[in-house]
Amino acid sequence: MTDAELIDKLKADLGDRVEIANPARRRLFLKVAPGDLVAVTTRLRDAYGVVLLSTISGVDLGTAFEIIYHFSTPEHDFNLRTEIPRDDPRVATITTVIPGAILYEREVQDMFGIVVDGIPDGRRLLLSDDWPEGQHPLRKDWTHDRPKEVIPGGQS
Amino acid sequence: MKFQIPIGPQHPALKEPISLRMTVEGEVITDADIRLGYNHRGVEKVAEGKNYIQNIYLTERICGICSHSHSTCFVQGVEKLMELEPPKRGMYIRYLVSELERIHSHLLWLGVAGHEAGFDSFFMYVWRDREIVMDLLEMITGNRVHYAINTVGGVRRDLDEAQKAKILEGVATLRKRSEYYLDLGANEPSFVARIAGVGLLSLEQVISLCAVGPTARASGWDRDVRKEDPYAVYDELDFEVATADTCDVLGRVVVRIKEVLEAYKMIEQMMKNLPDGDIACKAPRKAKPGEVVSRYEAPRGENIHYIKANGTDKPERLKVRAPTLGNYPATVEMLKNGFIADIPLIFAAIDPCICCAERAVTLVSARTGEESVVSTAELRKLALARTKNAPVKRNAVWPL
Amino acid sequence: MAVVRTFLYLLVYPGILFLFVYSTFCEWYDRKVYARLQNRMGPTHTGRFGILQPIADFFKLMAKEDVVPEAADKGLFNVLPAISLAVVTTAGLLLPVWNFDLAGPNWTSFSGDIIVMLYLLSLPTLILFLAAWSSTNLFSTIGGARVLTMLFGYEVPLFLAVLSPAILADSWRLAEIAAFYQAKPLLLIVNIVGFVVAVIAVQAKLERTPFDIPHAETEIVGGTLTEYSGKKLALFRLTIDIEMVVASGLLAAVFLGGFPGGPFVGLLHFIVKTLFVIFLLSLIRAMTSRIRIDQVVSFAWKVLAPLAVLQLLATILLKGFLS
Amino acid sequence: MRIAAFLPELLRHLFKKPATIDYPFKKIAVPPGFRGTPYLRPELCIVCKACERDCPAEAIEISDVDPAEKRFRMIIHNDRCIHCAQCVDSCPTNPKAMQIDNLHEIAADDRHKLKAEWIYVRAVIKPKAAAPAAPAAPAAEPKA
Repeated sequence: MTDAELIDKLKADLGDRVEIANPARRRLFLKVAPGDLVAVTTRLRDAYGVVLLSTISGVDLGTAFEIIYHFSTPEHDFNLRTEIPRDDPRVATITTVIPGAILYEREVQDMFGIVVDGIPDGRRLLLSDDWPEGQHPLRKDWTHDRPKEVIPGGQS
Repeated sequence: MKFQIPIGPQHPALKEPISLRMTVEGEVITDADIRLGYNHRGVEKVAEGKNYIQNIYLTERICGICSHSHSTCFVQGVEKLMELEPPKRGMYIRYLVSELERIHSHLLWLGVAGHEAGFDSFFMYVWRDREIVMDLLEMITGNRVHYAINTVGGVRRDLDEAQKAKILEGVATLRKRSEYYLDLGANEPSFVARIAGVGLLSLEQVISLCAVGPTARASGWDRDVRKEDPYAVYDELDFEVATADTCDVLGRVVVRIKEVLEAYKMIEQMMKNLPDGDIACKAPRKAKPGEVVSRYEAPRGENIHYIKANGTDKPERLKVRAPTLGNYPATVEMLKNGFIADIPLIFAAIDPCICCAERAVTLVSARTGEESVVSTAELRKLALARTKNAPVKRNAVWPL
Repeated sequence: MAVVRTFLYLLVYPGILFLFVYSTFCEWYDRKVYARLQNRMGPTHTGRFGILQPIADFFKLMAKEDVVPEAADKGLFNVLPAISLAVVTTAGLLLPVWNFDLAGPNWTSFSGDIIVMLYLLSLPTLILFLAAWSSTNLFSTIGGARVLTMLFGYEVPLFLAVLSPAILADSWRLAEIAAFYQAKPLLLIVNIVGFVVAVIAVQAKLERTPFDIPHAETEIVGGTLTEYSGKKLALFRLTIDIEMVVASGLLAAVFLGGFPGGPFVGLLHFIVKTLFVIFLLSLIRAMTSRIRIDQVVSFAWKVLAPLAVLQLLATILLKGFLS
Repeated sequence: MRIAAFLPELLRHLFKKPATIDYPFKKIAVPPGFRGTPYLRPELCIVCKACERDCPAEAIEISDVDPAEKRFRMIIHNDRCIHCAQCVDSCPTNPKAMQIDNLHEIAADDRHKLKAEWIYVRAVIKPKAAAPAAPAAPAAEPKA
């Protein structure tokens, strides 16, 4: 199936729930509303054989968080994108559809402070135990100043 | 008797820190849990503050074993963002290093698997022969671990005829040795007894838990990015995806050795068809706004880098997924109902690269940045004080 | 005078000093052979060809800090290394190298010393278990459980294999068994199956690959000896070295025709034959990978024990045929 | 499965030369082109700071000493250096002012001892006709 055929098929199937972009060969970027995420993922899995989730990327856009689910099939790469508001970052879990998503969802929780509703195991994944609450390193407003190197003896 | 045993964060079977908490009854594991986070360096955050040239070397340091895989994955993406068309000779050299790295990584893993099974002679012999490919890489790139041969738009070093001859000679020796190890690994009774039927992972589990790389291929899941999404030179090469259907550690050994044999084939083809011409094209410092998903088949499975550019010379966002992270959920399943004795083998069978999987979180702050020398006596005092303040916790629970 | 002689006997030759020097030499030899089989160099620096390396290791460990865990049973924990060393050294005294006088049985060579020897060689295993259990570490506990499980596997085949030559020789005294086979060397060939079984069982007794399960470092860290450090660890390591010498001496006495020729030629025989047995042990160590505990037990009972019984049967039949 | 499948290989190597070497006493040579420690040829440096900008480890530091005399100081923090040789690639002069040698045994007991420092006067770019061999300015000796 070529990219154009697949896009037509997806458009006919999912209607205006998705916006589809195709910036490069094999690469499909699908944009869905947060509410449709689980439904679209289920549909993609059942009808298009999209089962391999590579990772979940979060991007801090300033006013909103963008979450991208990178799937791949042997013919195409599906990148399912959704945007959630920054002041109430909540998204539904897709572990009910793809059980292997659990670690990536935990990572997104840690890094961006996004709350994943219904996650079966919501413990911290990467941040240490004594990491303060409410600090999420990959948000753009989180910065870290490296302390200046001090050489014993005074010279630099 | 039911108790929990901690494997890690520091344990002789683990070369890097990770914590596996096993609930065991006698010698049988009933439950397993994995905890990450001991090895965070904040690569993703740091990448946002560095320019594309610097990021090549940064991504290279995500992993020590498959260093070339991450930098290639990143450079591939950046070249697409900058709309560059790197010269063919450069591409051949870049993916030649890729395949050599795959050989080195798989041989390393094979030795480690032997060591985890207590088969130290096997380990020594495999690692001795791995020196050949390490020396080749050192000769081509100028270093043994971090090759630093990638640059945006091509590679940094060229090959000459003498080097080509040496590569072919080394590959011929290695092929003979690999065939011997394949034969030995499948025939030495005590080794086979340890790896056959251990760490079972069915195809359904592979699919639902999104396992990748040789772990998945040993269960008959024949997906390989080089085949399904042939980047750069792979559509010009003739190779096969190695799979096995035994679903156990033995299958993973066989898959890896077969992949190494395929890599020899590819290297010979690349050496034969190496085109003439430039090795790199000139690259701009800035990339236009846009985004790209770059995939690469690393020795351990699929690497995926998502790069978002914002028009400056620094990326807006770099997301890195190393294959090991994708294999952790599968590992937990594999460990269940195994023996304690199988833990290192099962865990090693995914070829874990822990620092790869944990690249991305916090900057470890060196508190004050000042260095001081503490005498042993003082250190001892501190340690004693620490012990007094935190008395021995019996039946302490894992703080989670 | 007798008192001085006894003291010399206990402390210098063949007591603790000789056993110390010879067992460290054997460790060096084992390490060197193992390394050369793996195409490595092995120890090279301490002394000529690194021959003093095990001694250097011993003294280094003696100088290290000795940590006793808070939760351990301190009395047991502290005293066990010394007991195990004493036990194996006592076993060493019973070897028929220094008691070759057939006519005069004395306190180191008596009828039934082979049984005492086997018993003394079983003790370190039990001591290792106790040491593991008294240190209360999780890994030690698992290691201790494995030590005992393995003991049930290899002990019976070892006993059967070692005792069948004794049955053929019609004696329970090591010196007499050795003398019997020196007189009829051809009969040694009959015991070849027993020898193979005994070498494998000794390998298991010494906890060397493929039977290094109780201290499999990649699985349970240090296993039985996880909590031991400093002097106590040094003593345990020395124990294992001496046990290796004594066990290979026992095999040499029973299966390889003993040590004929008086004090000096006999000693030469002892050295050559023990080194041969140790070479076989190193070879097995280099050749195999560690197997699982369930595999050890099933291997011991399904392969070793039937072979040992077969050996016993053959011996008894041969004995009836000869007499 | 064969019993003792590994035995012939092991015995074959028993009396062979070991594959390892006696490292601190015997050494093997590194191949040509090995990336070791970077160093500066101060007589060629035009202080364009390309190396400082591109260094991924921020191991190169160039600062003014005396702006009037065009005197600069460069520190290479070898404790931070990751030996990628990007500074050599970035250096625009011909011949390159940044160079890399093949020293790799540079361990020290204190990381501050690894810093190399040069104080020098900026070189003037000569017209192409002039031979590059002639040093452009009197160079200071490396102090490190």
